[in-house]
Amino acid sequence: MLIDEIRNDFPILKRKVNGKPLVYLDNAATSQKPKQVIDAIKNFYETQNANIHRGIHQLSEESTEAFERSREKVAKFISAKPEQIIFTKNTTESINTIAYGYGLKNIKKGDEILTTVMEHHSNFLPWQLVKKHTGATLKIADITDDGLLKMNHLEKLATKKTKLVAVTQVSNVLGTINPVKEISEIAQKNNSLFLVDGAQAAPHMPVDVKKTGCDFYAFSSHKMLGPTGIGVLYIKDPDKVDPFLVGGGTIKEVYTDKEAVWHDSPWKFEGGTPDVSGVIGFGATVDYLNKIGMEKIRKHEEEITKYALDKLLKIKNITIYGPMDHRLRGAVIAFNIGGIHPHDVAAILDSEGIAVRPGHACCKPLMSRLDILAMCRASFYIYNTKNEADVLVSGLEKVNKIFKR
Amino acid sequence: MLIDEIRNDFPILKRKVNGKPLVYLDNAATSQKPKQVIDAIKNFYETQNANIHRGIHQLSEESTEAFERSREKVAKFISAKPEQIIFTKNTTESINTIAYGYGLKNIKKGDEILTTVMEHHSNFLPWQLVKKHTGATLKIADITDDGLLKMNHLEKLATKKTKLVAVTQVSNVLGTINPVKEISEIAQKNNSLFLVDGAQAAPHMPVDVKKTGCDFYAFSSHKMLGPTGIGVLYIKDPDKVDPFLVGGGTIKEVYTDKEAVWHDSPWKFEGGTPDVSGVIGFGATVDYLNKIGMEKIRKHEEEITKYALDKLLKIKNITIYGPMDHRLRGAVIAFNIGGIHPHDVAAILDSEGIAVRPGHACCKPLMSRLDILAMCRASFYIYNTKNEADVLVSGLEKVNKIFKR
Amino acid sequence: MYAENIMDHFNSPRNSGEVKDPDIKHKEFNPFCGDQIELTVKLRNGKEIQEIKFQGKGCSISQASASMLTEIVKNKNIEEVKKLTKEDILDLLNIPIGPVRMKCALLALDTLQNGIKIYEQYTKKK
Amino acid sequence: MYAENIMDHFNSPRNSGEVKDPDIKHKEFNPFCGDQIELTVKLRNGKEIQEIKFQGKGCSISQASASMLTEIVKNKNIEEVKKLTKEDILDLLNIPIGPVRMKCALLALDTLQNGIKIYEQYTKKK
Ligand SMILES: Cc1ncc(COP(=O)(O)O)c(C=O)c1O
Ligand SMILES: Cc1ncc(COP(=O)(O)O)c(C=O)c1O
Repeated sequence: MLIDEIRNDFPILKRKVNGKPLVYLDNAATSQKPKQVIDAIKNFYETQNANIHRGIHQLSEESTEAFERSREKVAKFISAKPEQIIFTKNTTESINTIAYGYGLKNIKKGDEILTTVMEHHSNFLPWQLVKKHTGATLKIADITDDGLLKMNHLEKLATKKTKLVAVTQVSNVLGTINPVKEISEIAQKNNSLFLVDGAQAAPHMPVDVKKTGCDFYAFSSHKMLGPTGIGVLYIKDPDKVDPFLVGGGTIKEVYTDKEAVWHDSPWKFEGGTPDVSGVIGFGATVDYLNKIGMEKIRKHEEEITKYALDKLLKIKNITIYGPMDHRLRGAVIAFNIGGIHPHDVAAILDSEGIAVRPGHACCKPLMSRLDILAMCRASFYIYNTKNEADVLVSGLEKVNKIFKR
Repeated sequence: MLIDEIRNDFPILKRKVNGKPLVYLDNAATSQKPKQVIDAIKNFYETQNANIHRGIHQLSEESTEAFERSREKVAKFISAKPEQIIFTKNTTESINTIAYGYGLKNIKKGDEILTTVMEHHSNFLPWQLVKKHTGATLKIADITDDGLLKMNHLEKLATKKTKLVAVTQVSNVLGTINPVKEISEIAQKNNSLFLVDGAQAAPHMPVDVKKTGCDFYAFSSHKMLGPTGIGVLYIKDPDKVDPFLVGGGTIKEVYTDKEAVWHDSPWKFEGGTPDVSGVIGFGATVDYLNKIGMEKIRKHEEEITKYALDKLLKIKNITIYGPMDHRLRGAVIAFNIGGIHPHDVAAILDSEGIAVRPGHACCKPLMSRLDILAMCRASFYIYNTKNEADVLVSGLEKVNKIFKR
Repeated sequence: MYAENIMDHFNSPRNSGEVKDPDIKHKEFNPFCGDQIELTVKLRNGKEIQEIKFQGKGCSISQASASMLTEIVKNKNIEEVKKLTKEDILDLLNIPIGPVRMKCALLALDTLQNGIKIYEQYTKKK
Repeated sequence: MYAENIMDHFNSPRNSGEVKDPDIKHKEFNPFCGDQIELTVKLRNGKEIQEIKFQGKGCSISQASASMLTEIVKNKNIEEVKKLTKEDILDLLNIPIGPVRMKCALLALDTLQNGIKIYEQYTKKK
């Protein structure tokens, strides 16, 4: 597929912002959606909409079938089995499901949880919560000065007491791609379970949970061309995790005088009416990603990252965070310019039609580690072009000019 | 608005099922969506889609504004303030938020939780979970033989030890409308907090949380003409409840060596990227409901319930559950016919294009109380007509004929 | 839907009841709708189905498919019975079955095949 | 956006620094973006703003609005200052401010008005 064809699938890319063509570089926050996905949702509501599972009528049967077919597609997308795929509302809920359903039950005082300083709050606060409620220790692996995970530090922190290792596959600030396979081996050596935050990886590169060797893998539909409101949680062995959000759909039997008998996975984890339209829309998303091919997406992003890094490095007063080798990173480029506040940078770029994200990107521990309050982040996806990277560069030159730097 | 105009807004109602016009009577499971709501979602994805809150660029500002405007609409819809409105994914998550964020923290061994035998699993299992983890007692108020809540029983069970009273406003099986105002007074007398499961009430009648006098009110967008994947939790005093799903968006400060500083309500409860498109779609839903008027919806449903009850009672071998006075009930009619399994009834109705729901309706404690395994449920909404009630009646006569009853 | 043969098996189930001194006795149920099937089987030489009866309650599909299944497996070798598939049951029922009612349709077959599995594990242990 | 007057106040802030022996000293911040404003105020007769200075860091909007605010409130009665609104600040800035940056724009006003509130509670108690 040519990039023009791809861009044509995304209605929003025709939009103007402040009179300029939209240059959408906020993909790490959320991605845009192709018409194939939007239409799948519309079509569901217009022709099939019903609640799933317990229905016998035609609409309910069709909805159930489409819903479970989406689950199969998602399972295949990461080389898992359907019963290992739980639909949540986002990565955050996925990780909380493990914190509450596994962590609070199995982690005790004296045990350890191992994570890193580059985690998103969604893969950090849940472990602080487990720490608080259980008295376990939370250990935090550091990064090198060029934004790579310090593997020897992580290895030193990992012990036989480590019950869980929780690491992001790709940093949403540094762009760093962490060596999850290696980390998995360290976890296995210590008999620790291994959770991978795949929110920034699953959208951008092929994922194989079996090869990775993780016990839990979490990601969000909205960051990978799919609808908002859908998260995924892969659980290698669902029997290890207790039901979390309990209610309709999670049980086989309920009694007034004794405990309920839980349903099998994935149902025991999907309490209440799921976002049926969203799951079906996400099925269409997986089809769309497969049609392009995840290898090709990764290749496109590597090229554009290399191109953009080269150009951005030439801008006066710029500091770019994370590794400079495009092969070690995703298409996320965080930076600061001189003493100019990221909000000002973003606002000036916005006036040029360019959408980037300023702030702490939900990574306050990393901000402290980098000794900054905030940064600006430009993040690319399959529909972005080198020309858009050029527009970003011109925008940043304009920032320097306005601030007389 | 005339009913024909209303029906015209719902694209799916033009659909045929098994060659017959769709007669959708599964509204208590989920409702259909008007084109105004479907278009709001489509339009959002095509022109505005962005992640909210922390963005500075145009799309993010527009999305944030639309998102928060939806919150204001929902708040007004039930006479609450925006900061008391938390978006979840469904009623089940809303109730779990209270079970975990309030219950596990504040309810202790020796304390009591009071609920009823007519609750949906989503308002029952969370309290069994709190009971299990805290050692509290779970007390269950009974119903009368005609399906009304036994108020004197409930009053007797309520004591000074009752920390929480959790009751559905409308039963999703019996249709019974419970006297939530009276229950609220009983709760207040004992200093108990009061949670109302509004999943079957908010879609069908005016709701005023202040007049009701409840501390928590939970309901789902998908049952009230809105998108799937959106639930609402009203919390009168958000300071009483701990953050539940923790992660991006829930904090003011995060440290590696001490506890996080939580954000204000509602943000401290909305961990991770919310279902932005769903919330915006739900805003359009509230507009749509307001345009018709909740009083008018209730009146329409009362009429159709009276009409349907009268006709259904004449069918041979039928048993109808719940109160017979339409003024005491919502537009939910559960029934059984002779010894015919509800699945067979539903399947024959389906062959006539009629969608009803057979099963336990996630109310196993109530099924035990009624001494049945399952039932069939027909449930009406604003777009259903008396003529459709007639089609249901003919369908049931056909059931009797096929089974030679 | 609700073809004559299904209503016939449902209203007059074949092989209803309980076999005396069964080699296999196994019960399963379908939690979503409360269908129940209990099968009792007497084997000939531990290999062939000599006698089979069922007791159950539930919808016409689950009960009729149990009735039909007991008819066709009689005198069959259990190895053959283990090979029966979803398609064989759907052929017997001869009406379209959606994904939800599939559980009803297959309940009897699952009960029988799981009963055989347990029987084999049990006898192997001895 | 980024009109001359904002860049001017940002690059050469008025009333920057700290008042000695202040009657009011109050600091607020905007957690989403890390903007900080600390105001120190000396009152005349406990009623009028005699001297006001600010220290802070953050974006041009938050710092420029602080600089502008200190200019217009000098010699004003605190009752008047309490009545200043969002609109007054937006008039000063004179550029369109979206909902997200509103927090930046209003940080200085919030800091001042909350500082006055605390001062009043404190002096009432005495
Ligand atoms: C009374 C009642 N409570 C709770 C629920 C659960 O709602 P949801 O499935 O949207 O979480 C339902 C609907 O299934 C209901 O009818
Ligand atoms: C690395 C990482 N983890 C987790 C999240 C949280 O994802 P969500 O907001 O969809 O829950 C994000 C995105 O914000 C992220 O970038």
